[in-house]
Amino acid sequence: MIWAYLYNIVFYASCGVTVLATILMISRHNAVHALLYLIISSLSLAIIFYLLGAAFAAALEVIVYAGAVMILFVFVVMMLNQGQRSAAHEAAWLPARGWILPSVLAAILLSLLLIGMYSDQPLQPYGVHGVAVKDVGIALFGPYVLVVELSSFLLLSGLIGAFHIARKMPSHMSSNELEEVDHG
Amino acid sequence: MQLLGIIISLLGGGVLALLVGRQSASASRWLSLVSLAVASVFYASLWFDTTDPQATSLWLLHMDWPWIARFGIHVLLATDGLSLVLIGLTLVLGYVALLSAWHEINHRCGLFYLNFLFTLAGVVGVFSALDLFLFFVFWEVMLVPMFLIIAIWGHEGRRYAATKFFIYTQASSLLMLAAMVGLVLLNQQQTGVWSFSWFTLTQTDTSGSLGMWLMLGFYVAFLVKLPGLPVHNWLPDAHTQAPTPGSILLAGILLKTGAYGLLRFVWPLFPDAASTFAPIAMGLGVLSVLYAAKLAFAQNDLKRLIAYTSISHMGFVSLGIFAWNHLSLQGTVMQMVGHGLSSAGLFAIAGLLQQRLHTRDLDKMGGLWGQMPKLAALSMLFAVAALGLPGLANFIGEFMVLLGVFQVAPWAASLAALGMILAPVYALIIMQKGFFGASLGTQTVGTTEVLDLNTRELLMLAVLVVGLVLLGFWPNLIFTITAAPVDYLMHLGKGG
Amino acid sequence: MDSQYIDHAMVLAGILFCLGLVGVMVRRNLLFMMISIEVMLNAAGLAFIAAGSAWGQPEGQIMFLAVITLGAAEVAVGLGLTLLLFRHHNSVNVDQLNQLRG
Amino acid sequence: MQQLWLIPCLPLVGFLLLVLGHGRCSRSAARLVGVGSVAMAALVTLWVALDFYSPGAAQSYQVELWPWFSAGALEVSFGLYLDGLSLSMLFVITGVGSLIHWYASGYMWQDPDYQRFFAYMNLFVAAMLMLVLADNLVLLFLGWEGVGLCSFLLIGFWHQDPANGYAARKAFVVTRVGDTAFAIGLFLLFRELGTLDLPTIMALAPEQFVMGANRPTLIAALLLAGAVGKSAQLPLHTWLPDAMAGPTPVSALIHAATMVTAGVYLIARTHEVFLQAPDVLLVVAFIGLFTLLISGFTALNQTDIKRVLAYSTMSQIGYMFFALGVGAWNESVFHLMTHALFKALLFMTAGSIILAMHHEQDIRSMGGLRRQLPVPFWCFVIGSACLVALPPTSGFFSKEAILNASWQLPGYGPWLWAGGVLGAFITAIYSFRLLFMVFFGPQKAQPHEPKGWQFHPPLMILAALSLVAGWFVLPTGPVLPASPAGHPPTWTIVVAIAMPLLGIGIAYQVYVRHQWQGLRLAQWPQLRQFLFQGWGFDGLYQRLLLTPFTALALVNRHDIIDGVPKLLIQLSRFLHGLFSQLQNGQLRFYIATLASAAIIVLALALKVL
Repeated sequence: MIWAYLYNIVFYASCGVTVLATILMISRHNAVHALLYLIISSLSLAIIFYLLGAAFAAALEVIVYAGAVMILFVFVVMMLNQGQRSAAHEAAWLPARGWILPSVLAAILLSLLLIGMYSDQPLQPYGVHGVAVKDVGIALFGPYVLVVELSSFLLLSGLIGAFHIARKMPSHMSSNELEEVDHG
Repeated sequence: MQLLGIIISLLGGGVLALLVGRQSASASRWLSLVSLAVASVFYASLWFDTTDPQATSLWLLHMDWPWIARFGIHVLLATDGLSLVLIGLTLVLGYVALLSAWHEINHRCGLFYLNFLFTLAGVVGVFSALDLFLFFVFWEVMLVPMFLIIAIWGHEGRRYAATKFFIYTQASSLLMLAAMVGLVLLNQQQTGVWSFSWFTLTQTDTSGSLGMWLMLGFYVAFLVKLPGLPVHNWLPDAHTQAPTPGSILLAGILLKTGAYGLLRFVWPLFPDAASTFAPIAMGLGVLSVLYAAKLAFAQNDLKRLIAYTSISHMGFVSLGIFAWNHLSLQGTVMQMVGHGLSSAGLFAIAGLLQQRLHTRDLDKMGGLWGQMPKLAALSMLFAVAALGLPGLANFIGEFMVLLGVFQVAPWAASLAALGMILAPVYALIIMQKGFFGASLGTQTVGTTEVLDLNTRELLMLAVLVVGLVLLGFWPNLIFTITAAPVDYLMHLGKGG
Repeated sequence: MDSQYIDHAMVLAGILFCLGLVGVMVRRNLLFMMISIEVMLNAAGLAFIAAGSAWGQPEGQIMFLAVITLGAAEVAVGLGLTLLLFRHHNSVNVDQLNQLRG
Repeated sequence: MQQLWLIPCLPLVGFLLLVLGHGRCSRSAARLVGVGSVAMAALVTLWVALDFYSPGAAQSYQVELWPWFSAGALEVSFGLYLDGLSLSMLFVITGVGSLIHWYASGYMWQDPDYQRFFAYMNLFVAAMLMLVLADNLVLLFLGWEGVGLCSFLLIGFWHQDPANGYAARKAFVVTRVGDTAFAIGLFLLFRELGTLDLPTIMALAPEQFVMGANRPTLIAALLLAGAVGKSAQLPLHTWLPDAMAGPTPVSALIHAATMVTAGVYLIARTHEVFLQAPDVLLVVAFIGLFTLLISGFTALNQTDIKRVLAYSTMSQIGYMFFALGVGAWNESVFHLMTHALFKALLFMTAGSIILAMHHEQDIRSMGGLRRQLPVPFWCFVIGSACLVALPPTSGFFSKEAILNASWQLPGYGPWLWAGGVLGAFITAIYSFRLLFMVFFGPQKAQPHEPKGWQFHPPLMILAALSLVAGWFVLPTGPVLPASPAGHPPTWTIVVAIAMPLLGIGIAYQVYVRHQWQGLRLAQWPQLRQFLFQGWGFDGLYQRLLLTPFTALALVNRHDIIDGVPKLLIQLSRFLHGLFSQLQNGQLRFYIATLASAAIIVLALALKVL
């Protein structure tokens, strides 16, 4: 019984943390702060995954997202030395007025989603059934082996693309010779 | 086989002309002349086969190779008297256009002769294809090179004119394609067999509103090509901007494909729809006769004026076709041939004048009879032929069309006869502004000495003059050949 | 566990997705847009997981796996492009990329 | 009779020789061919006439040269048909024609385009012969149009002056209006009788048509319109005075002797159709009468010598139409023949006067020429006498018979007769006014006498012929219906003879003795101007037809239908402008539109919207 009560608190706490972190993440001027908030939100998301019985997914979320992707972001932020210098820019680029339209749109979208969920559409399933990692593994290498291959291809192409695009330019070249270099 | 021979020799000649054209322009000219000659030899043998007395059937079937068997599409080439006469006209005007292009076309000759001969081949194909699909293929083969001729070798506004010509014809032939497919489907439903051949399709029952819509699809395509009234305004632009050989081809032959289409496809395939639609079409014919004649009177660009006269004459043709009796049909055939010769002559004269005076504007010409008596006399003859003087081919055509139409619709014939009054108004304007009147001296004439016709040009025009006078006094040369085919079409057209 | 958690998870996914969308639309800095897109991807992942656990089938997590790989690849290429943008315009303002105007 | 085909063929060969030999053969060779061909045609006509008059010869002779064109029910052939009527027309055309050619060879000697002139003249004679000898209406139409074309070419012969060109075009277009009506008449005739062959039409017409029914009336009316156009009668007469722009021999041949009489020939040839439509015959009579009076009054105050003669031609042809209308068929053709003689004579003498006066055509600047130009003077006197129909001359015989026939017409008889006599009276006044103003009174300019054998002999022959012609008997008797028998009361004959003499007296008083000036029209300038301009018909047609047509043509010069594609082009350009604003390069704008589109789709999916 305690476990149910505890489960309840942890679930809703992590939801609140996620939402709050995301809101803060969007509104930060400083890129690094935003990144940190993103890490928090993904960690709390991992907790929710766990609570929903998807332990494997939670682990993945922590390892891949919080670990690899965010670190990549931090690298890029550092390379673009986006620290304090550009914080002022950010302030300029973010007038208060700018928030109105997107938030209105987001609010409409959210309300629609909620209506969609709570309207008596037949497609609404109930009940929660946890899924063990074993079943995921069996399915993964059973009927869905193709998805795995596809994911590997995707990663490979992302790797090559990133490598090619971000290749270190010879420093003496100005920007307009970039085209010749690419064609060369 | 001769018919295929004609088409192949023309196409081959075109390709060779292109290859040779790179080295020397005159070689490509002579080569295209040779290919035309070869085609004429084939045509001659074709003529004997068709007109020998003991020819069994009306048709002279040349080939019937299955092409896309699944849909019953055959390469079906056949000629009867009607297409024989029109192919003959095509070859004669081919010679005339070639002669007129001798000195006028001097850049990229190889490519020009390729297009020139391909258009001729396309037209010969159109006149002899009896498989609707093949007919459509030749219809496109004829159109594209003509577009190129106008677009590349035309005068100042050629781009606009060429695109306009292309869009008009292409859009309408799309309609025809849709109607064609519709017809074939209708036939398939009724008889269960896939066939594009003209012979089987004439048997399908096309009464009712579907038949009317299919007929309209064909009718609009041929009306654009004819050019009938509402869709005629590509012709004046195309003619003013086309080079002289292009104009001769366009006026002499391409307009006839529209008329031929009406004769061969609209009535025989859709007898009921065509007969219910006939009064409207005749009204359009009369309207285009009068409206085009009025417009011709107001132009001061010579080639534009002649273009409008062509529309007026072709108005008679559409009038004659939709009266659909023996008299008016024979008259239509003669009008087609007569107009082909006389408008080719007028355009050749316009070309010659442009070469000499570097202008097409009638207001800048004047008093040329003194400097160029031979050219003036010949243009007098062609202008007089255009206004339908008896003793020349146009009169026979016009007279019989009006006579035939009078049996069916007296009021339409009387109104169209008013065209006979407007005809001299615009024909004599050409003579008055161009050749009579006070000689405007040298300022209109660029070069000081304006040379009269040389032998090549005289030969070119003489061919047309002989044709006109010959058909003016002995039209039975054509009528005896086209009598049987016209009867056969009429029999079909009457829902036989 | 009864289904209210699934519903709330779904609600959370919706909220996160909208927030991400707002982030993308509002921020002019390409980096922030990239981050917001990551959030939207996470929201989608959450929805998959929630649905998977609702039905007790592994597909949810498999799809989540696909979402993650997609997100990773996308970030790799996106950040590469951001670097290029920065070198080219020495600023990360996305409005500078408007040469493809109609 | 077999050599009948030679008659039209000879001038045609002459034409071809002259055209093909253009610029290569000398002037005298051109003259030989030009005049020779028509003279030979005249000889052949005489030869044929001998056969025709030989006892026992058939009254009519038809030969088919070759089948022209045949389609379905229509069988048209190049055939020649000779009977009394066409033989008399042959006499006129070839006889008067060759004399005029002989005269023209001298008259046009200095003209640079000598050869081209004779080419056109020969073509004209060939076309006229074809018209007269045609055995079917289509071939007649060929001759009809050919004659129209040649008149266009010859009127506009001196084409350097645009005015001549305009006059030529006017003549061609106005006659073409008549020709179109004639063509429509042909179509209707073909629809009714199924054939266009003249002898068969003459045979079929009485049986097929019901007297006075609207079918024959319509056909007759259309044929009448064609005749009116070609013979310059009332509604379509405005082209004849302007046709004087051509050289004088042309006026003599075409606008006096042959072409303008083609209309009379047509009505005479298709008299069976006209007999079936009596009210159309009445219209013919009235048209003749009105033309007679109007052109007579107009001729009264013309100042150009050729225009006076042109208007007198119009009035004399009005007389012929009047005769046809009242049923005096033979007398009308007889008057046609005599008129051809003396009118050609008058025109040629006028030509030699003009040549003598250095191309001066205004009679007010001529005077007292009778001593310097004796031969033209006496020829002019004879011509005028015939024109006025003084008793011994040929004009008297024909006009007398016409007036008698008009008297006996039931109903309108006396009125028509009175009009005819009034016409004769006015003719007398204007013809002798011309004579007195040119040859009597003070000498105003010094003429030089054009010597040379080409000028006088043709004039003298024609003068002699027109005096003697009264006693000729034309072979049209059996062909045309007999004119009404019976004799009108004698006083009508006395009055008919007295009126012309009275006219001459008045003319003498006013123009030689210069008394009775009150009678001159000078006092009423508007009336004089009105009459001078041919009762204002020219102005009427100009306002009624020409200006609106040219205005309409210029207004719609660029073909409004051509506007439709131009409209499409502008529309597509406008839409392009509109949509291109959507691609403004703003990334965030794209995301916003993406999001809103997603929302709309979702709303639709959830049937919320």
